[in-house]
Amino acid sequence: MKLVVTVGGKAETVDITGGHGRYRVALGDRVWDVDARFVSPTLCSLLVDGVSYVAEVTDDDGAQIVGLEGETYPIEVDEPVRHSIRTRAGGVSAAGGQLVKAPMPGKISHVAVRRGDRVERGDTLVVVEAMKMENELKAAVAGIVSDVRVTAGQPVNPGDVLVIVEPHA
Amino acid sequence: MKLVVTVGGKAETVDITGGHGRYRVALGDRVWDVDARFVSPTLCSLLVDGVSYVAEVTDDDGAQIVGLEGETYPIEVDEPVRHSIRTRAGGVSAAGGQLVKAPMPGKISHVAVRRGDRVERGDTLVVVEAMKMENELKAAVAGIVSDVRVTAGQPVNPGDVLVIVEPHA
Amino acid sequence: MKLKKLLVANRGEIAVRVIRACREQGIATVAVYSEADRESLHVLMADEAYPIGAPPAGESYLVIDRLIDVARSAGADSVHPGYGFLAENAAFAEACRDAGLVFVGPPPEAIRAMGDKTAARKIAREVGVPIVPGTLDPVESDDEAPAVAESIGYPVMIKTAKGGGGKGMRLASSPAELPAALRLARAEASAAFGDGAVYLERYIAEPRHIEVQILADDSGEVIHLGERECSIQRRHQKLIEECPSPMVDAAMRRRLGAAACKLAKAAGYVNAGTVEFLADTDRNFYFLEMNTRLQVEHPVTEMVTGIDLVRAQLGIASGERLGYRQADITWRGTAIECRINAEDPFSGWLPSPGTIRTLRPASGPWIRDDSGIYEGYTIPRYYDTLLSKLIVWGEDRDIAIDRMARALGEYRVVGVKTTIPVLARIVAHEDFRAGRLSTGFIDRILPQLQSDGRLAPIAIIAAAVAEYERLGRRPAPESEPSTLHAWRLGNRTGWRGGVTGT
Amino acid sequence: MKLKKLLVANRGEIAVRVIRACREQGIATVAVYSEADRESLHVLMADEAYPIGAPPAGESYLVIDRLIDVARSAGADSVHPGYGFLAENAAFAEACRDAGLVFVGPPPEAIRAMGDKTAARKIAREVGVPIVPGTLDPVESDDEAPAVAESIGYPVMIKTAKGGGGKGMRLASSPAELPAALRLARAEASAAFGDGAVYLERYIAEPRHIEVQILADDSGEVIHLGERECSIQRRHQKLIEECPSPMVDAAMRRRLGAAACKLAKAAGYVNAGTVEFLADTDRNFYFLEMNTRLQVEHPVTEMVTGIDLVRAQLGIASGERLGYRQADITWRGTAIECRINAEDPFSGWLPSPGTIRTLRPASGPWIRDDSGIYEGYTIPRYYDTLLSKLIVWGEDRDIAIDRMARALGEYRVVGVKTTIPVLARIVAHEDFRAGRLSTGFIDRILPQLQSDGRLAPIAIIAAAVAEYERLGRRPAPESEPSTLHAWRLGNRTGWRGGVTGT
Repeated sequence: MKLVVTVGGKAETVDITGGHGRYRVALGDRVWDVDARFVSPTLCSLLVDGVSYVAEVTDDDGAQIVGLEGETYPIEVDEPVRHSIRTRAGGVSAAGGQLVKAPMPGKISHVAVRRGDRVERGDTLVVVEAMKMENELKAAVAGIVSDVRVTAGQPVNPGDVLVIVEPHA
Repeated sequence: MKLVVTVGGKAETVDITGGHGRYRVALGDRVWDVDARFVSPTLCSLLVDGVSYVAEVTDDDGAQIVGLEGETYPIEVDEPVRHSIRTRAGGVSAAGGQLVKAPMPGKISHVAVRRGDRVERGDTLVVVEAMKMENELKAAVAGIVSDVRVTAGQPVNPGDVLVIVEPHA
Repeated sequence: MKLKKLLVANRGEIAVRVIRACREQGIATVAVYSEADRESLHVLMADEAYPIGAPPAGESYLVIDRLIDVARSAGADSVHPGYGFLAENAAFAEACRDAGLVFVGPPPEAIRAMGDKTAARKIAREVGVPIVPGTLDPVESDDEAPAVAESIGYPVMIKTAKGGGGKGMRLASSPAELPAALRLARAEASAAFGDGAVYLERYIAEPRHIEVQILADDSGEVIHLGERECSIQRRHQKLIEECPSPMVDAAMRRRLGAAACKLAKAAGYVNAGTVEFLADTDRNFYFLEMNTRLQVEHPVTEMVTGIDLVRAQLGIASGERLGYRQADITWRGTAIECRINAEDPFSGWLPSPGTIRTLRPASGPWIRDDSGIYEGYTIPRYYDTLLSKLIVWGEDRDIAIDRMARALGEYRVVGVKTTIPVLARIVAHEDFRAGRLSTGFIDRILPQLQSDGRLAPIAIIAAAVAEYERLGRRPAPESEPSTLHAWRLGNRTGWRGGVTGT
Repeated sequence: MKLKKLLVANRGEIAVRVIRACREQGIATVAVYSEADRESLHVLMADEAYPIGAPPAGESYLVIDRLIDVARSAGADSVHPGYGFLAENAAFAEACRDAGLVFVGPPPEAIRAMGDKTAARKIAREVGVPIVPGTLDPVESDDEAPAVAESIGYPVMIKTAKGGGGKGMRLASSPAELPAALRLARAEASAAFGDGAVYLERYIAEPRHIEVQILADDSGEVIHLGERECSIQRRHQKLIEECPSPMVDAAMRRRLGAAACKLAKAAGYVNAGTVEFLADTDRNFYFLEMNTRLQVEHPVTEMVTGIDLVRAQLGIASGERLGYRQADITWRGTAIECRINAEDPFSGWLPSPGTIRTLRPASGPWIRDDSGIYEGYTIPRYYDTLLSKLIVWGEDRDIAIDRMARALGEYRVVGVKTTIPVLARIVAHEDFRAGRLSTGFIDRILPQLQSDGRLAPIAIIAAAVAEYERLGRRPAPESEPSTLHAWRLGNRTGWRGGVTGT
């Protein structure tokens, strides 16, 4: 079976065959014989050329998040047809601006900017209180604050858009 | 909801209401308000009148096996209708004789009796090798060996009948 | 008075730590829990557990009356405050005393004398222990702060007068940074300790954080158990602690210990406490503050001295003599503690609440895991990020470091981001090995801690196998599951079974 | 020679123990596994892992040629045998030497001299260490056994000449019991060690099992690390061990240590070894046998002396000097080990293989868990029943006992029956507390260990809630699971979610 793996925006084709714990995996011109077993719902033991790894594998929004020796690899894996549909539909990336989203559930403890403010890269936009810490969310680009969607005291959930910064032209 | 619980052959009716972690449980003339949460597929945290327990709950052939502070309680729980059908159908208990079954997977390492042998209570009938130990299975009753179904070297699975002993009349 | 039943006025790993110590001494334990903590480990482990209110600490763990009520109605004779929450709140200690409950900690007078950092600095000056230049009183209003800061000299540290643990500490490098730093410090201090009072202190660049554990009984006997070094910090939150400090020799240990005991005696201190110092490279040290409670990092002292500090606390609180004299205290080997927090060190250390999907703590020789979580547990968003303290002991510091590296490699937490990867890299760093520690260590090495992507091919293989099995083995829906146990369902629908071929 | 890559010729917890020690010293590890062990913990934890054959040990872990082949092809420079399997097989040590591999253990000559129990008894007699009366040679045929037994006097012990760990040991109380005891002993000895040779020894009633840990380097330096008491046994399988022994004082420790070192020197012993003695209540002791390998119960010595025995083994094997003299060895506190076996103590101690559905090991202060299992692991039926060794340390023996009681209460293994409940009752027994130990302890107290059914109402409540939720919340089958992760499935179908109301 051919699968398209996308790592860091770069797509490659993997050819995988086998089953019941034994697989042959081809990637580019390299081929591995792999003995792979899920020893828990999220832990995969791999023996690759005799070397033993235990990967942490979870899925997040369709992508496989693989943790290995303290590093995290987000990997999208698609059947070739589906990959081509998904990529032709175009990505969802915002065009240039910064959508400042709540990274975790919490409460807005301070809003440092107003709509129309000019900000420099690194300026604090919003402070979110979560797990007893004040977390400052900062501007990733210099620009103009085009929207402020929260007020102090308001609870927020992960992914909520708090502030939008449009870059200088 | 009424449920019939059977512990050690004795059936009692439990009346249970509530949900979402909070229950009222009546057994005989006693009533408990219980806060119960499964904190893993097999571990149930119970707060009963403020006292905290963590019960190990697994099911085995329809019965709930409950482990609490090192003790094991096999408990059959039925809806009343089902309980009455099941018990009217009659139990499966053997009538007096001893079916000597393999208690775990292993290999017969020695058969100590032949069909027709007279045995006393405590006599070794069969030795099963498992997990590097020789496990002697003994007669629970005095009687006559009416059947020997295995030979030395034969692998066995849990529940396989190895020997049958008929008690003296 | 022999304690019989103790209420633990805390949650998380420290509540578990106290429950374990009580169980080992036959003292029954009463846990309290907010609505967010019904399934927390301390509730599962205690003998009894009672609800005390809504998730925010201000509506549960900080409500003194409710805690006293629960203690009374459950028939407790004593209260252990843990650390944080009400641990350094003199009013709570007083309320316990008034209710006839033994408070496992210092008397309210000593909490007031030493727990208030500005008052403690005055005592230190009186008994001749050196202090860092700064204000001896809280800064009342933000208006007077600039002048005070100017007189101390920038950079200045803003510190909460109450509490500890780095909460409410902020650095201002220039007058421009002062207002924001004051505001954040006050906000954190209010949220964490119910008191927004702060004071200013001169900032000492790249100092080392050395603290001394003391024990005092109510006969006036005071001993010290040596120092801990806690220089590996981020934003004044300790991340790695060790005992002994690689910079402290026997002579400096004696000087530190004597200073700590002198302060404790001056304050009429009883029970376990910690005297914090900043040290410079010439082995000068300056009194910073006293923590009038058990510290998060107390285990490293325990592993090296062999003394169970919570057991000692309980003994002292029940009126026993210490049972150790200074000469009885010996130090064997080195212990290191790493704090495993639910934070993402590669995304600005943001908190990472969520559900622990898989948990495989490190174990084996000389590994101690003081944890407050379990597999399947959902970390509430209301409390601090500490999940577990991983402590190792080794015959010497090199062995302890090697063991910590091994243990961090074993420790698996799936479902939330943790500090484990960055801890592993700190421990592997040559400056850590060489004992070149300072409170600026993490900021200095953080740029070197980025990913090298070395195992990307293996990660791709793992992801491909997972997806291949998912696609190839998508099961027909079962008409009716005969059991609802997740484990069984999982097994039957083929994921593990399929892959393992069983 | 600094070791760089080591093959672990074992499985289970001891393979994991060796892998951990190697990792802490930067030695790469090579695991081997039978077809039944692909998912065993040692395979997951090693740097490399290679298959060596079918599940029965005789077709995998005992096949010397195959182990040597794997070591060579993986580029290993050394082999650690663990305990059991080939650990006391001189031919294996020799094969390693011939293949240019460092064998982490004694030289084959010492294994032959001391590993053969009858030869060892001869050496003991020569150097003046007292021995238990019995045969000095294996009993060749069952025909001569009755006469030999008669001359020693009943009851007699039948013991395997090779191996140890209680395998192949049987007691015959009378001539009538002798044939069956011989047959079972020979069968177990053949299966476990590939050699059915046995010898006879007088049975000492209610003796205490005391053993001494020694370390010897190849310069001829031999030291002892004190004793362990292993009197809590069942069928000659140790179940609980401790260090120090409650019956041994400093004078007896010196006598025991001197006897052990004398024997080791006489045998030209190098590396870690254990000299076993039987002791009577008058503190007389008799040499029993020497185990020429690491013992299962080595951790209790480690916790009390602070010395890492596997690290010491690796150092000695690489040609280093010991680095300790006898005067450097000190003993601090007490350590106790409990063996958690997959056996059902309430059903004749039958083995209980199966899948670990939930695993929550004890943890926290001074708890050490040397485990070979994990949640989700299926215990194969081919190997021994040891799942994990739970070790605690305490400032004194009472504290250690209290701590062990606490730890056993925390330890949860769901899915297989274990020895935990019976261990908990032994530790709580007044005779154990008082140090009134003997090898007959378990048989004596077993009748008292039955269930009291005290918590039956709580168990009924738990069962009723489980069934109520199952009936009330039977889910409509999902048309298509969007993920196969068991945990997620479980969560979504409502069992946990339903009960917890989230």
